[in-house]
Amino acid sequence: MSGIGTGYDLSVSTFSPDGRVFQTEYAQKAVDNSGTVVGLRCKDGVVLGCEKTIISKMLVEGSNRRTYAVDRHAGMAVGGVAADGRQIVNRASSEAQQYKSFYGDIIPGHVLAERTASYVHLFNLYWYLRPCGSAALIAVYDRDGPQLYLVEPSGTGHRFFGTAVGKGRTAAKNEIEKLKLEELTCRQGVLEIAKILHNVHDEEKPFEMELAWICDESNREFQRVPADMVTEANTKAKAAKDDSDMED
Amino acid sequence: MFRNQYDTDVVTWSPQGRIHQIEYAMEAVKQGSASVGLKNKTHVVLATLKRAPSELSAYQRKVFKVDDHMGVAMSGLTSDGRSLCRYMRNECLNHRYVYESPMPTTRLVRQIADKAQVNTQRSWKRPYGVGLLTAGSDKTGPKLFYNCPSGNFYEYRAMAIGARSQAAKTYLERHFEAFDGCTVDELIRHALRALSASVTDGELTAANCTVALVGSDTPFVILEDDDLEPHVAAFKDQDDGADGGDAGEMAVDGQAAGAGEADDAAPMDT
Amino acid sequence: MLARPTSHSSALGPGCAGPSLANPVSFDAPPKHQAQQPTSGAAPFMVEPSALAHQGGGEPTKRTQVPYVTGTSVLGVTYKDGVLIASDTLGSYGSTKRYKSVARLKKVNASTIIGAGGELSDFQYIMTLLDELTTDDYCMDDGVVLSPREIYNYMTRVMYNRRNKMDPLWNSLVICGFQDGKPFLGTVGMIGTHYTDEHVATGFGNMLARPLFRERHHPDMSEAEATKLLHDALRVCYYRDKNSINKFQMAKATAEGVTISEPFSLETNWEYKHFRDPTLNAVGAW
Amino acid sequence: MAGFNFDLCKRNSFLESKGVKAPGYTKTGTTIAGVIFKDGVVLGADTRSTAGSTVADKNCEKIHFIAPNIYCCGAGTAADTENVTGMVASQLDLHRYATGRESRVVTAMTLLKSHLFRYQGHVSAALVLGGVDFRGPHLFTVYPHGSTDSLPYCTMGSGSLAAMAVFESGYKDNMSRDEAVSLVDRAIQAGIWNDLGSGSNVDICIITKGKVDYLRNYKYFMDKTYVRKFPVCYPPGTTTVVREKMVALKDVDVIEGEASEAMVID
Amino acid sequence: MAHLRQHADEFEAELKQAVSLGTTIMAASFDGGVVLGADSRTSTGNYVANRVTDKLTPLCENVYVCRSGSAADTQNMAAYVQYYLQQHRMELDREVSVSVAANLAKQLVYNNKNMLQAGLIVAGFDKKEGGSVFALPLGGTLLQVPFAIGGSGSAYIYGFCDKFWRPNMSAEEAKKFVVQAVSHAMARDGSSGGCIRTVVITKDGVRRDFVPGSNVPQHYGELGAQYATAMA
Amino acid sequence: MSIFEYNGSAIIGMAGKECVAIGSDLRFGVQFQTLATDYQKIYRIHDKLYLGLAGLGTDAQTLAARFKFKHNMYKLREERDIRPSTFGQLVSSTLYEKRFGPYFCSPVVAGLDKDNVPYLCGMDTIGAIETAKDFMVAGTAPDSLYGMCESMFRPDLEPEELFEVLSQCLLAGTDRDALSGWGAIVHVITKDKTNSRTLKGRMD
Repeated sequence: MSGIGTGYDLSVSTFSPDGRVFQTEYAQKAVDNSGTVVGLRCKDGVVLGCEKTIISKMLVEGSNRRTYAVDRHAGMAVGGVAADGRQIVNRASSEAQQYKSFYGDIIPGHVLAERTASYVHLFNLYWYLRPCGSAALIAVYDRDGPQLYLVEPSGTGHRFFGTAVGKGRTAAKNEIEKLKLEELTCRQGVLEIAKILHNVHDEEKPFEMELAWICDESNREFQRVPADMVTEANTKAKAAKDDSDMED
Repeated sequence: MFRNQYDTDVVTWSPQGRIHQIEYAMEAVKQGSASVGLKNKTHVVLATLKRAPSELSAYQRKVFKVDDHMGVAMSGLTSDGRSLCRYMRNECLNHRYVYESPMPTTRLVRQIADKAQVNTQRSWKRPYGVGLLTAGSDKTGPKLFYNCPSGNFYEYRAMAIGARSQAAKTYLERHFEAFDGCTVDELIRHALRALSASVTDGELTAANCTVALVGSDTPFVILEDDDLEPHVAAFKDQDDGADGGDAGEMAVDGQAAGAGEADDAAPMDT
Repeated sequence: MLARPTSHSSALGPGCAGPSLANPVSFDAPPKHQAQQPTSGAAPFMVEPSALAHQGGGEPTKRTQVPYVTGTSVLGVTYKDGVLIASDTLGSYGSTKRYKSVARLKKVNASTIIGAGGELSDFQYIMTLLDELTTDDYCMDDGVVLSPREIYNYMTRVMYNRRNKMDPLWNSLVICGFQDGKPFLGTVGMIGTHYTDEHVATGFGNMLARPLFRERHHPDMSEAEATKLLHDALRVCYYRDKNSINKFQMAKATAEGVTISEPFSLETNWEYKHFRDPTLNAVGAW
Repeated sequence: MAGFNFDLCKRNSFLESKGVKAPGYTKTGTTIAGVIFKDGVVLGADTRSTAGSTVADKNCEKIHFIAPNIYCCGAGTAADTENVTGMVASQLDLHRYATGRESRVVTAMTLLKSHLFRYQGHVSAALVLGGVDFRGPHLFTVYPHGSTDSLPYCTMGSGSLAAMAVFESGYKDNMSRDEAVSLVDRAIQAGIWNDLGSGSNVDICIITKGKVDYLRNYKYFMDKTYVRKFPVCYPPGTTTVVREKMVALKDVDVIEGEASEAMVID
Repeated sequence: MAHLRQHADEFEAELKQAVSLGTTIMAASFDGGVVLGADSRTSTGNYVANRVTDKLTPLCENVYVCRSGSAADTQNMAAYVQYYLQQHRMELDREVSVSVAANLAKQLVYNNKNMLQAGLIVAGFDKKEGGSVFALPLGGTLLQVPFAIGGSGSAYIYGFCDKFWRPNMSAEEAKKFVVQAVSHAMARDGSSGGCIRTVVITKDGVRRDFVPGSNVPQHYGELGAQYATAMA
Repeated sequence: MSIFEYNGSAIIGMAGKECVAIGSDLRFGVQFQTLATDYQKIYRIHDKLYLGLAGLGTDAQTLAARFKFKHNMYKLREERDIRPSTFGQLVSSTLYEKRFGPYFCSPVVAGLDKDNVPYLCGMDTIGAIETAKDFMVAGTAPDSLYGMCESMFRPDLEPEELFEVLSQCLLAGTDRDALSGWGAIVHVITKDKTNSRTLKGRMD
């Protein structure tokens, strides 16, 4: 059922008669319309990848960031409205810092995800706010190993082995399901994500990939994937795509 | 004018996942006279057109020094811009007080963007109606940023905003790859030429534009009137000397671009 | 971004924590740590200061603290290609040598090292402040990291700010690093007094080591010369400062980055002729 | 020594109880030091004396004569070091008259410490005593409360830490005279340049068997770094004089007997 | 009469003094866990207010704290740490690490250092780190150490502990070491006395033990139990 | 308040070529109240020896009387005037005798010795002698007097200029001290005469 015109879809503090909060759904739509963001939990870490349409060729490479470190052992990639995403990132990093200074230990993945989710949820509760138009993929490497979480505009948070948000999410998820994540290393994961992003990308506009990971190779610190590796993955992914296009 | 029930406040999403109020705020930027910014390996140059609201008034200032190493040019609601500028100055002073060093440009720009975002998520607020081009030079080199009312910010090698900025942008897109090798004077000339493409009435003179410059060894300096005259003269000489077609061509571009502006109306970056 | 770490209150300035928020998930202000309020509504753990005022009631509480677990001098010298700082690893409890493996030299970031004498709990607090700053730099990931001089200036502000609250951080700090192709070496006292120099020493070292530095130091020393000088100064401090032990660490900052050595000890001399029998030729003396 | 007179104590403590501050005494601030070397002892001292933070004397003498073979550096209250060393010197003199033998350093040390002990630290003299007697070279430190140490190298005074740092890193057994002098010189200079209570010049005293070299102002640093090219000259009459009284001095004519000098009884 | 009155007043005054744990406390790590030990004396001035105090307080399932200093301060602090740890345990949904417990205690000591008289030793066992001991002396410096001693009695046993502590002891050896050390402190420190309580924490859980005052090892100058005259 | 500030005083002694001069201010006050402006703080011991006594007035007068007595006794015993350096030692030991209950006086001794060599020394209140070849100061404003002398003094001044230099130092130095001033007196001792001049000073 559509909410348009009913008047039940104008505020986040209004339920529709069939029990939906349309404003939250519309915010989700902002995420769904935006560049694809993919996250994979591999056996030795987590890789996050974002598809960024290049809106101007005068843009400095790597500008308009989508992946952010939250602490040394945790980071996130945000899909949807970048500005809203940054607020989530800021809050998450405050939470990480607060946890560390109070408990003297790094924040565990599930606590970070939970606290981030409850922050995002807060924007779904009051008429004077609007839900965030972005979803956050959280990558953490703590004493329980590498973990991947997704927090959505509604404030729900789940742990995943692999997931995607944004325009190409359905195709991307299909691709992810084909992967054997328990055997995949992050190095391989980088390439897989590159392939997925190239596959789901709509050919017309140029795009840039932003990849970040946290794994044994990165010293269990959240970092952008080294530039040469990204270039290599890019080339390989492009080649693979051309191959499959040929086959088609 | 297009109107719907989802566009009256900033805490309402449209069914398409857009927030019209933010998009309208971005329109406000286009109402303001044009500003351009560009950089080479060591310096950043800002240039703006300024308007005088009446024959009897002075020109509205649009370029402001934030600190020795940083300054902004703005298009849109200048009053919003000035309050942001005051905030930036304050932050720079605080940073200098605590660290005795200039505030890194990227950090301040991100802070401004975060501040702008808050205005897009509270019912009692409205987004800033101003676009800021921030020029800074710190230990990571010269930087040029564009801050949008949506709370987004982008780092550019060259950029133009404001009314008829597409014409200037077209010029910049055509030449920006060569900027790195330019001298500072050449860079200023490029800025003036880009800006002249956006002039709406009359022509570019030292009176109706402002140029600002900052670089590794150059504290932020604003050039106006007499200080600017030589540069304007040099740019005119060169244009007259070179193929006169260039300016004409740009004018055409500018016209064409008017329509093309829909391109970057991508409401919020997605 | 976090404009500055949550340990800083914008109202009170660097190094001072502001009042904490009752609601742990307010959406405007970032959460503040310190006494996290029990969500049950119970009062937080805090002693009412007025309860400790003297029985007369009129006297306000004196917040002048005394140091408990303390470290002694930190010494530092610059040389041709960098800077060396050193300290022993003792945490004294009064005159008890209580903790003998306390690292008093800490890496702050890739180009900066900090060394501390004085109250070690305050030093641990300082390290949490600096850790927040460097983590912030890490998260920003924009190529900007604090330089040694910036960290030094930051610490001067923190120390001075706290002493103006009549609640000083009871430390003398030495901050060293490598910046713009040059070594950096500075010291900050517990009330915010600070200076940079080619050689510095805190506490007792100021009296014992600096005369040696002034006599023998020159800025174009080799690393070996600087190490020798520092060893000599450490040895003198060990001989002549009762709150010191023969277990040291030395840290180095050069263009290649910073390193902190494993603990080491120094050879000492107790074998001078007169030491064995000081009154050999003077019976009746002491 | 006759001992002290305590007449004014009661009045002074009364004044003090009324909130009146007694004036401070001249202190020597001081870096003093000594080492034993192969053939004897080298003593050293700076030459600054202070009254509060004012430099009272820029070139005072802190190495005091005790006996022909014994000298003593003094730190602390100037009057005390002066008098306590003078007192011991005269006692030893008498002792030499009585015994006909060279004074021993331990004797000097014992006299000093027992006097200082008697006054429980109120006579505030901190001393470095050095000398050579038939048992060889000796070096002692004497603390104001009357304790003593026997050491191959020692320092005293506010600059003692600076000087000790030099000794601890530079002392060797069996040094030559030149090595010892240069080490002491360095130690005193460490005090002069690093300690505000010490300053001006270096005095050195080298005592060897049968010989003393007292090198007053061994290093002279006291020259003014500023020189007035045109010193202010006041021509006579600059100052307004209200009244003047001139007394011409006449030599006394001795009419009978001899001039007074001759009357002195030796 | 006046004489008696004066005595009563003095005694009153003594009672009014803060109850403090002039104490011997210690903890030592061994292969696979930690052992904590303490005497049982609490005094107000010269009066022994409690001769069977328990100075070993649980902070959570796997972490204990030895308390010295003001009884009131340390008891209330321990209660708060317990509370925070329960809250933390809920959020975390797994075993709490010793370092977190120690850090919470540290926050309280450090942030209130001018108001509190509390010298603590936090020790416990967690799966990641095994047994760990944290010293938390006055002032709030937190240091991880292989073993720690604290309280007024500790001054008498530095030498003993330096000599007899060694790494990789068995649980039994470690416990014996702790009891011996505490008994030596009790033998010389008037503020320490009574019984010796111990707590051993390993992966298998917590085991408490108690050495009654009559069985505390006797040392030089004391008469052992065998010389004791029987109670009437 | 320091006991020196009870009455206020300023004294300078200065050596020249075969001459020596000593001068003092003339104020006598009780704290901030001025009682007299003709109070001499310099005492003549004999023709070629003067003693200045700064500090507490009552002690100064007591001491002056004792020294006069001691010098008379000395003359009776020795039938000659005391040498300045000997007199310095006499002052020193007289003061040190009261090491633990001192007179609140700090003396300046100025005189001409044999062959008209100037002798100059000062002391703290317990007699730590400080001999000077150039100048000596005492009183409530030693810092400003020292400062003046350090910059004005030159060696080997002739009597007339010695007088001018000392006078200028004394007047300028006491201008910055509320407790001394109100005129001054300066004695210049040369081999054949003494010249005592009273100076005009500020009276505020």
